[in-house]
Amino acid sequence: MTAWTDSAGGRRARAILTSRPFLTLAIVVAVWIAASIASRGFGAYGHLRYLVELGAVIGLVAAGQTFVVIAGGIDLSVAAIVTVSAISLPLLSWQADPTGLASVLAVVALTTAIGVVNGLGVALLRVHPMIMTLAMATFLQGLLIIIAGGSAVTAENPLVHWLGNARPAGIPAGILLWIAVSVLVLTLMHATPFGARIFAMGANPLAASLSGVPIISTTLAVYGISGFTAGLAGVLVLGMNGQGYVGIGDPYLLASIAAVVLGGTSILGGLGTYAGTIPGAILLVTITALITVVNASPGWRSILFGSLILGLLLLSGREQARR
Amino acid sequence: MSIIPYARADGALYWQVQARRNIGVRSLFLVVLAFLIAYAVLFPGLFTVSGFAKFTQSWFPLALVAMAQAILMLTGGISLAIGATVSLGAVIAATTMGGPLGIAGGAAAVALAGLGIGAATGFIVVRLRLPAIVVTLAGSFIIGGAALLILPRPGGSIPAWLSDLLAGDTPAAFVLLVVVVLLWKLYLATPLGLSLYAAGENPVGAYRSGVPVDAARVAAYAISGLLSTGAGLFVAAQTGSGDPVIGTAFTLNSIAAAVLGGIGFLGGQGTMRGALAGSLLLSLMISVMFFLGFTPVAQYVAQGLIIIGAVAIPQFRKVQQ
Amino acid sequence: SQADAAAKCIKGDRKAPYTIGWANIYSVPTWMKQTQGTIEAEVEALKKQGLVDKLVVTDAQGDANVQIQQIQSMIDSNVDAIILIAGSSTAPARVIADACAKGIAIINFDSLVDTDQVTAKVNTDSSQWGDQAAKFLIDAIGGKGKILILNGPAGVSVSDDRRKGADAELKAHPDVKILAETNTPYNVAPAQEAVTSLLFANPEIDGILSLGGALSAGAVLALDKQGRDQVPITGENARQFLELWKEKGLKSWATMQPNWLGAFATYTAVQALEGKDVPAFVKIPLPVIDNSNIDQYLARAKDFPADGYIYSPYDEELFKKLLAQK
Amino acid sequence: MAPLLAARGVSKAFFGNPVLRDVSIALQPGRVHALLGENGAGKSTLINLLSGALRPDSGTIEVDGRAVARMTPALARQAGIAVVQQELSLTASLSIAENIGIGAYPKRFGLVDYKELAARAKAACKLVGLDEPLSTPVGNLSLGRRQMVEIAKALYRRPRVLILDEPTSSLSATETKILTDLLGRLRGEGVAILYISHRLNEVMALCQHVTVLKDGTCTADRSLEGTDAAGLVRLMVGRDPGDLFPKWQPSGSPGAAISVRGFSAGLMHDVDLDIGTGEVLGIGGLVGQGQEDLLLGLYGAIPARTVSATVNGVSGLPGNVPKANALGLAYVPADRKREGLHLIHPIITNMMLPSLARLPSLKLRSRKAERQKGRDLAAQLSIKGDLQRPAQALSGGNQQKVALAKWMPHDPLVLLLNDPTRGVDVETKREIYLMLRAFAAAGKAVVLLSSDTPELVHLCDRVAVVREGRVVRMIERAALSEEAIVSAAMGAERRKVAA
Ligand SMILES: Nc1ncnc2c1ncn2[C@@H]1O[C@H](COP(=O)(O)OP(=O)(O)OP(=O)(O)O)[C@@H](O)[C@H]1O
Ligand SMILES: Nc1ncnc2c1ncn2[C@@H]1O[C@H](COP(=O)(O)OP(=O)(O)OP(=O)(O)O)[C@@H](O)[C@H]1O
Ligand SMILES: [Mg+2]
Ligand SMILES: [Mg+2]
Repeated sequence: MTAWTDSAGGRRARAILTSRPFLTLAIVVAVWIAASIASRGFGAYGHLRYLVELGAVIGLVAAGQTFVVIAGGIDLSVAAIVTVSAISLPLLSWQADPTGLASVLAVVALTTAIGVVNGLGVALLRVHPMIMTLAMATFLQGLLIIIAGGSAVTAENPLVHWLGNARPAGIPAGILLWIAVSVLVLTLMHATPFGARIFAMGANPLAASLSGVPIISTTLAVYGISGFTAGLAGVLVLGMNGQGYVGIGDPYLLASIAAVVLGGTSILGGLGTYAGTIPGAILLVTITALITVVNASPGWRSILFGSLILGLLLLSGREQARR
Repeated sequence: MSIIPYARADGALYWQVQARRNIGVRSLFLVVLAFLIAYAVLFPGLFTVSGFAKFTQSWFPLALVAMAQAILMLTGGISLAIGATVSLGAVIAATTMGGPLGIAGGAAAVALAGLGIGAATGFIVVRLRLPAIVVTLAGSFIIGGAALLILPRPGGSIPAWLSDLLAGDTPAAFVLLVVVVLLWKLYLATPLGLSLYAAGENPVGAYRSGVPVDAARVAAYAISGLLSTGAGLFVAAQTGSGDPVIGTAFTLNSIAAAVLGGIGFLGGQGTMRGALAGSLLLSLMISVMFFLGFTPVAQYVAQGLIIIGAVAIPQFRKVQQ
Repeated sequence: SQADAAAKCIKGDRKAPYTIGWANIYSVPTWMKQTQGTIEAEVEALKKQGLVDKLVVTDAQGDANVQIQQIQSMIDSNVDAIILIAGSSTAPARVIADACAKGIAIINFDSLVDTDQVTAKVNTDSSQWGDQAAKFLIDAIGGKGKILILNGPAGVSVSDDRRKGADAELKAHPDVKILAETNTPYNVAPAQEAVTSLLFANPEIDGILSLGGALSAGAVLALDKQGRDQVPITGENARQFLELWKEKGLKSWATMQPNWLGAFATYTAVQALEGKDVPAFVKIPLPVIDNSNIDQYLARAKDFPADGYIYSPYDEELFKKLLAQK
Repeated sequence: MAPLLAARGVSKAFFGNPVLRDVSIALQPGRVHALLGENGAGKSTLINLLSGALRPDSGTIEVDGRAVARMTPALARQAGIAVVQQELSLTASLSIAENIGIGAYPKRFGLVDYKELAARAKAACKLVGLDEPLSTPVGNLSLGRRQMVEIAKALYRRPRVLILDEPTSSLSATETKILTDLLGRLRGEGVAILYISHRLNEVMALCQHVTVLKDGTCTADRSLEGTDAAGLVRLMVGRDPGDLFPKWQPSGSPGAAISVRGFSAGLMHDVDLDIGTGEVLGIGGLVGQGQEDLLLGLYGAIPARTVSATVNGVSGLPGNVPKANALGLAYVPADRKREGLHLIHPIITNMMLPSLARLPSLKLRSRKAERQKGRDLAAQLSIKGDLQRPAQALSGGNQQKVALAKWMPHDPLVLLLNDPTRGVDVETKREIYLMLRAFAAAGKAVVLLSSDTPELVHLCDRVAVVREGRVVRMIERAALSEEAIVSAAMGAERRKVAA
């Protein structure tokens, strides 16, 4: 009963300290400290900064994925959307646009539209999200055959280059972008009626619909957001690598799902927060980097990677019981 | 308790229940049938023994992994490690069967590995209450890593006569599939097997009714592992060798087949016959599109449309009714 | 006459114009797309000569099992020749043997299958690739120093062969210390990520042995972004890498898996069907790009996709010469 | 004689909140034992302890006078204890027979003996009047039928002890009759029965002994002889009860809230209906005749057609839920767990959802205002405890209150209610009734679909009786009686006319 009598502030502090996002963050910090002791260079500021920058790509993809998963779906087309974004940006370049902003907007509008089509399939055709987005990924592969290599022009987009390489005030632009998106996403998720509808839809779509949640438009919005953030991630990854290529998005499908779940969002929908996905994304790139510097055969490295994820999941990943 | 009268036994119940289960997948059956007919028209050689044999051989491993995925999804689980487990089964088969263990020993090793991995995964997911999707994602790296340790590059061998037996010009794969399906029906007729549905859909209620919920779920993972390494063994026989990454694509395909077949994600929804039909559709689609002369771009687009269509059309029919 | 044709699998019962099947493993990557371009061009040329009437293309979407099924469909539809990039070095062996038994000409190129039941295999020598790359690098760092090795994906024969090919040279130079090795897909992003982490873990690096694809571009970008001096590096003919090479003024060496292997395989298939004897293995000499001829390649860069490969020029004369070698 | 099943001094707390404190209960053979208490008093928790679904923190469970160290559901079954939960333990995709036998299948060579199962399940079904084919998936059944399957499932186990948790709350009058007869016979066979219900007349008719829980402690354990309904309520709430039903007063004001002609939706077809402002319109009839579709169709939750329609002055049906809400319609579903609530979400989130669904998507929320509103609503409907807890931690009755409360900030003009007092204790029922009358008196409309006929009689201005998808009779206040409703529902008059 003591919990009731605590001050509101104390209760709040305790709630934060025992929350999944905080736990995931604590694990990240612990892994960083342990790894820096083992390998001096790992803990260098530059390296940690690089890890966070890499985490930004996963984090962006996982932002949309978090929305979709909380809304009770899943988006298996994010990898293909990242690739489409990175590949088609050079195709959508205009001479008249010296900043490159117009092309970026055009590409992101395209990927958002792709997401909305996913939403249409899920909401109107009532195709299961996994099937709809898998089919969308297949469509996009066909699209890529047509557009890939279509442009002989390297991506010389100033904005994209800036995003991938600039460090205003010593902070990589990609991280700044991620911070901005995170603030927006967290606000949208937890401080707007739209966010409340998504949680309701994910926890119990029937009850949500009977409570007046507009299921169709909310679904469209959710998948649209996922297309949007995956498109942004594509732009960022294009900037970081200087060149898009087919397959550039591939690593981000499972990574985005893993980041979401490691961050404590329930894969069954209705519960979770992007605040957990953020450390989840950083955790994933951290583990990957850790594995890279370990000298072992590919088989052992793979085993080590899997075991680490499993171990960390044990620390943070209990599913809440339902029903 | 004499007031509870004892009605005359009615032997038809089992078959009535079985017939009921077709209802949800009828339209998928129709779609599959249409593709089968199209295939037979495009390729009359299907009706020769070897034509039929080859056709079932390409379907068989996908059918097995679809079952492996479906049984998990029925309990409310899922596995992203199916592909890696198939690979592991293949490399174990290819490294043991030609050696001192022999065919029987190799097959036993494959089966044990499948059961063991499945049971371990099941234990972790069920008893430690961790989300299956990430546990099996981690598992896919561990299992895939083990496959790489056993066979760092494609190689190994399967005795030629076994390859010819399983994947030659006889419909052995079809016979095997029938056997597997019969075994599944048998399992589903045991109390533990039938508990799958209850454990998946309403675990709390099932537990209160005295159902061994955890045991049913762990058993499902073990069986799933067995089916996956079994598929690996078959792939090894079909190809005459082992490849440590041969199974990768089976993970997503198994999910696609199961969901296409009407298996739901929340557990307890769907039937194995649906999952099998889903896998058959995926397999048929490839051949039919080939004979229709589709270019790769058209193949991708058509494949997406067929998958969506097979799921959406029944929905439309439902709405219209 | 055709009846006693020497080439394997050829029975001499097939008449021009031929139907050619291309069993591709995955048609989306740019390398594949470029390769398909050379095949289509070759088919056009052969059509004009009345030798080919149709090209059937399949895409296994990266799945070796699907590729087997598609080759089976090609057999079922009785194509005259199959040209093949294998999704696994072992898996398609049996279905290929079936095709061979049916008298279908089979030309396997790029990713090869461990079987002799094919009309011909066409490829560069992966082992030689590794060997030459190692030689260059060891030379470039003066026979001693600390290096990183970047490999393609694990469990795949090509990357394994290239790595093994480098072994002899590396063993012969005990002063060359291998700091770390990685296995990643042949792509820029994963290579850049891995190399960046390795750079922080290993402050001193003298050279990078990069064994193919776009791995080298990733490594160069990683060095550049971390403000480190570029070091000698090996690579492949990816346009991005060649451009970075020039831009950063690298001392480098690259070879290639020429995309015209596809055209050549098509040509070879038709030659075999026409009753010509073709060697069981056509070894394509590795074209070398180094600081002496890099400009020639870059001069043609605009004809190639930005994320593609700048391959060496080819013509029918070259093909004839290759087929004539024993 | 030793009781067949007993709890001795059991206590149970959830996350430090005590739910049961030192409670004892003894079930004797041949006796129907009532367990009464307000919503959240701990009744379900107690039966969960008795049946092994939960383990007590202290105290013991005894079977035949012997303490059982670790009771589990499987052990309980072996001891002949069967529990009827509220359609909670069924699996929708399995057939009736498979559901009935689950956890206790007859076996032959290790396989389920379907022949034997069919025989035994059929026998159990017959007892409860279930005549659907045994192979029917339970998912295809209505709530009431599912409840009957649940009862059949308990009987199948040939119990010595039968525990029923609110078995009648979703049953029709006929089904309730079948059940009460059945329990009488079982009692005659020496079965010990524990019966939980909020319907006191049922308890009076059926039970011999009563245990009353209040806030987790036992406040009475005595014979029912010589007690009347008012006495029971006194035992439960600790003071003299008011009348359950508020005194009816006319409140109808001229004007139509909803008016439809030729309305069809789901099972309902060709219905003409006027719902006046200021009235409580009852919807009666046997379960499953299409009443629910009438509500859902008006609410825009299922497709509906009309020849003409006016809803709160706007012509045409709303067509979808957000539009219906905008027109001032609100709907409280019958199945609160599946359709009404987000069980995993905090109570306050549940309460705020309809309001949030209405606000512009990107307007910033004020958590403070929401908390205030939540506290007000909780006070208004006496929902106790921390509003940040998930709704699934509430007892069934309190969940029902939340399902109703969430519409209040909306200030709806028309309340469409689908069996809103199911599983609700008498005191709360009374509060709800008062609320509904006050609501009507304020010039708004209430459509009350109810399986509880007395409720319809005492509360409504008019009752529309539905049979086979049509409104077969509109009974005005003056003619309103239980007999009138039942006979219209059964189609008695038509037969009379025909004869
Ligand atoms: N698993 C649980 N976790 C937390 N609290 C619980 C849990 N189960 C029950 N409670 C709480 O215990 C109290 C008693 O619940 P219980 O279900 O036993 O009440 P009840 O008497 O059956 O009520 P009703 O008449 O509404 O069915 C309630 O306040 C409920 O919120
Ligand atoms: N996961 C859970 N978390 C918290 N409480 C739970 C949970 N599951 C069940 N409960 C509690 O267990 C008790 C028994 O569940 P049950 O659904 O039988 O409730 P009930 O009070 O009988 O409701 P109803 O009257 O609708 O049947 C309820 O009080 C419910 O609050
Ligand atoms: Mg209760
Ligand atoms: Mg209750």
